[in-house]
Amino acid sequence: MNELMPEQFMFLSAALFIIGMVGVLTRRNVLVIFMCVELMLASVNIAFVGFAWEFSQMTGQIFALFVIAIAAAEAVIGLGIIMALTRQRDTVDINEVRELRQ
Amino acid sequence: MAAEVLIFNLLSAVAIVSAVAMITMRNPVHSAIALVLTFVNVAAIFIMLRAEFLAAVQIIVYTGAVLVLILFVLMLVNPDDLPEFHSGKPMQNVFGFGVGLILLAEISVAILTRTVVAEPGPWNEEGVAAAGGNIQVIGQLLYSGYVLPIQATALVLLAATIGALFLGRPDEDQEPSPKRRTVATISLAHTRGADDDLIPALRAANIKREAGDRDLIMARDADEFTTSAEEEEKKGQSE
Amino acid sequence: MDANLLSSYIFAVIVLNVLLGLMAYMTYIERKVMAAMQDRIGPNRTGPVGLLQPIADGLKLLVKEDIIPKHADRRIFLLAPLLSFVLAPVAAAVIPFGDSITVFGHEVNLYVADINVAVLYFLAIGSMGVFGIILGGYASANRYSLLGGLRAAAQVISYEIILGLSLIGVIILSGSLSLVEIVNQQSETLTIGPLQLPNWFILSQPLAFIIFLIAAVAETNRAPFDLPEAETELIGGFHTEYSGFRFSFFFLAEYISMIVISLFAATIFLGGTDGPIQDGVWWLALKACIFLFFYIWLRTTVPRFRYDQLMGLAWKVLLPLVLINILLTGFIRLWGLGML
Amino acid sequence: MSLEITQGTPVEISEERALTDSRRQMVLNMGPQHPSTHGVMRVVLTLEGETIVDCDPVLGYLHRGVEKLGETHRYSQFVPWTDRTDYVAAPSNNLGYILAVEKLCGIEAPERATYWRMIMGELARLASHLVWLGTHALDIGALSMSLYCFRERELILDIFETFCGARLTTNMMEMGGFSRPIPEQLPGMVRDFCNVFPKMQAEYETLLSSNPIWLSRTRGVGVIEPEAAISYSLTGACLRGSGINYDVRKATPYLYYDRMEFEVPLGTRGDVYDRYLVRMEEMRQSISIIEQCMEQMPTDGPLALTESPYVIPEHDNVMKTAEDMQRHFIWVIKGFSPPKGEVYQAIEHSKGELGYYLVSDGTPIPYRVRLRTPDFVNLQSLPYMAQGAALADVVALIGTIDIVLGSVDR
Repeated sequence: MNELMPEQFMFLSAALFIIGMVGVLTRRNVLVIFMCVELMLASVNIAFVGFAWEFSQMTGQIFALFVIAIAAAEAVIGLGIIMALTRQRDTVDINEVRELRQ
Repeated sequence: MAAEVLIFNLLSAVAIVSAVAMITMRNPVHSAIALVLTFVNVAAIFIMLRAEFLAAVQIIVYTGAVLVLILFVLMLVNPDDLPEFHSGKPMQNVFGFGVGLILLAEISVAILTRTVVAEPGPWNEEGVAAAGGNIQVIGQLLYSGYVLPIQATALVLLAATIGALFLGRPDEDQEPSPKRRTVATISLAHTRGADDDLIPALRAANIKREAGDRDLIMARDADEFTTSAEEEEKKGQSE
Repeated sequence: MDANLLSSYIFAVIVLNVLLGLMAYMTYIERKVMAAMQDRIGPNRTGPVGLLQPIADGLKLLVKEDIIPKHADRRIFLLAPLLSFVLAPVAAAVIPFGDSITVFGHEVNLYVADINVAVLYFLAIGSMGVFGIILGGYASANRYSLLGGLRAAAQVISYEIILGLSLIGVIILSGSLSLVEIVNQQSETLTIGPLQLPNWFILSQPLAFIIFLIAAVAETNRAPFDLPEAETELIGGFHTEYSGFRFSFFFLAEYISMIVISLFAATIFLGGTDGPIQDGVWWLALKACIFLFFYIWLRTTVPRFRYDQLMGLAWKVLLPLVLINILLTGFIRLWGLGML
Repeated sequence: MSLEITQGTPVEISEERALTDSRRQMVLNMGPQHPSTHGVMRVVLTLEGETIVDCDPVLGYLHRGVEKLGETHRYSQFVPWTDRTDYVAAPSNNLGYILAVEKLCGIEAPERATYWRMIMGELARLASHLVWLGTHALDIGALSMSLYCFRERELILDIFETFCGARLTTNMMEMGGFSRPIPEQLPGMVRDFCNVFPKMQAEYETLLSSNPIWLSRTRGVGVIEPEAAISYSLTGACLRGSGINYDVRKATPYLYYDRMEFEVPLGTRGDVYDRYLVRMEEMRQSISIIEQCMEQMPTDGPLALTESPYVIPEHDNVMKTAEDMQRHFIWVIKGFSPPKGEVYQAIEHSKGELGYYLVSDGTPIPYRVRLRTPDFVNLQSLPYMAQGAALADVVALIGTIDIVLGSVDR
């Protein structure tokens, strides 16, 4: 293996995405879940940038930029919700928040 | 070049290990640090994939802002019982890992049997260098072909900011802080009393102007300002 | 390994060591300057006019007992000062100390790296540097430290934005994010009527310069923005529980980032190595010294901000100003290019 | 262990309440070893973020039982103890106590001694205000102010040293005047100080009054309404900053303050900045009082009421006349016995009304000594001012009350 293969970044992206997903499914602390979501978004960026590199395109990088911008917006809203949640319920345990489940 | 592959594999390995550490750490602060490590490695991989601008943005936005915010919230929400383990129920864990494995298998198959190949674009290493660099190329493309998306993104960010302001504003039902005790005037148990209402009496006073809008009233005598405004008024009426 | 990379490595080692030495004598100079401003003598016992004081201080810190609080988060407690200390000098890699010189027949560039995202790189390293402070504050298991860490997080996020936006004006004018390119552009001479002015960005971006200066002081947690470590409120804040060489790491990091940000400001706004006679690294040093003096001057003169006032200054005063500056610069640039 | 504080709220309860409170409150123990509590005071703060919800000052870490010591010492032996209450303005403490004892005995010091007492009292006020200004500014973060202020305080301490040999704990005042002659160079030193000091003070004001950060840190912070100031029984600049015209020197003049022309500055808003302005103006008025004293003072005349049985005889005569020697022996060994009765003497100390309450049962040892120290009373207003303030304001509020823990805890 003398050259960087496209499969490598694809596997990295997939692995990070799946780790993030498993984290979302298994953790209960809402902040850790939030971090896992950020990880999943970052893993998608790797795929975008990797494909851009593979095909000498710029579209992938530009989309990754948009993803980062949206992730920042999501972070702001998500943390705002978590703050409001802890203020009202005094918990960061996702299993104790059941308002929307009824 | 073999060195490139080696470095890539090293970075990927660290990124994956720290990502695994993130979801298994008991303490959310430790998880956040593991995530920082992952993101730094991802940024390094971006540089290897000729996306220097994105690497910088990744560090500034993700690690510099988002993770600092997360740490801030982590410390703010519950400083006293922070290192608590919020792990899932056993069923949840098994289910989560199961789904993860299945997805990994699916994606592996998809990657290894991949057939879609796009036409190589103009932006290979030489093309980017000819256009002045990674940032210049991104800038030119972003503000020519993607004007509408970037405006939409700006709107999303604005909406998010307003939303965060709305979410973060203090509770309405929060109990008001204890009201300040205002007590009726009592005598100082000395020969001189004190005013109930100073302001009208001060109009005639000897005023020393201090810096800005502040005044100091210079009292020459202990008997100044010892009658209340009401008494003054009564006195004036009787006269 | 090619010679270019090797010379870069050697130069990086030189820069790092010079920075560390400078930092040690920065504490000495700060104490002497403060003493002069406050009508006292300052350190004068260790060596001639106290010149060995930094060495004595360093030795003292190194041999002191390294105390780790019982309830501290041990791993993070050990990691935090290292993180601060390692990240502080890294940002100096992109600062150009001059044109290339010839050593033993080799062309040696007087910068560690000329990357096309140098300004962003600088900001990125700066935003990472706060992790040491936050984690140190968290890991100490001390409420003063925790408050210090929280203050640091909020302050650095706010002022990072201001710092970044204040540079946008310069970037618009120079059209490059590379510091080498920015310095090259500033070495041109600007002729306005009879005046021969250097094309320094402080002249075309005065507002951005002032805002950058304020944000830089806040970014390095120095007075009057030293809230994370406000010794009269938080008894040292994030480093309350640190002692010995771990404390000295935080201390070193603060001074190194001060020096680095001064060099950066001199490079971006004052033309870097450009000078009226004989361009060279001495001009950069002189300009950086002006900034460092400004830091010390501020520390002796002004009281500390309150937390809410600090935030208010960033978001209500500096942010609108810096946005106006960007708008104006953009218009002027477009007008200059004939696009308006 | 339950520490009772003045309002009867055990400290333990407030900590417990904060821990069980679901609203992310944090209890921060400030002191007794904290750089900004001006000594060994402990403040238990309940915080929500950086906002103070509750504030409990806990006192007594420097309690030495000064009042009780007063009941086991002869009248003249207690003077050094007064030095150690408010140790930054020791001459004022000496003065208040000596005036109380003189009132009990019904004697009055000669004119020249009284003028010198006033000068020393006003110099002590200046020294105390300088320490206050330096530490207050240092708490808020103006690093250099403390050094500048201590530089000028040095001149005052030099005057004290020339006058009585001591700088901090002066033990300066004596019954019935001064038993030793005034040093020759002293009037010159005082005049020099009066010439130099106003220029220095103007310098401080340019450093602080026109500094926007200083203004924003002090304006509107720690407001005490006039009613509250009276009901908390505040005195001194804390009271006058809220606009109440009460100065012991004007209200119940002691010494020759009724002969002096001076004005009492009053604030209009009652915040930290007003108290700062009031104290700065008081310093100017003090200088003017000292100058008037130097002008009015008779150049010659007795310094002590040597004939009175309550006063130590003249040192020169002790070795010459048998009568004085006997008197001296009795005064030193047994002490003097004031008539039965009780007396309260208040003076305008730099921090407010300093009162000494003495009960005599006709023996050489007082039956009861009570100190009404101004900063102890003024400190009550700290929880009132701190509620809803920011954490950083607490140090400014402790500074603005101007406490000395030796005087608070006694």
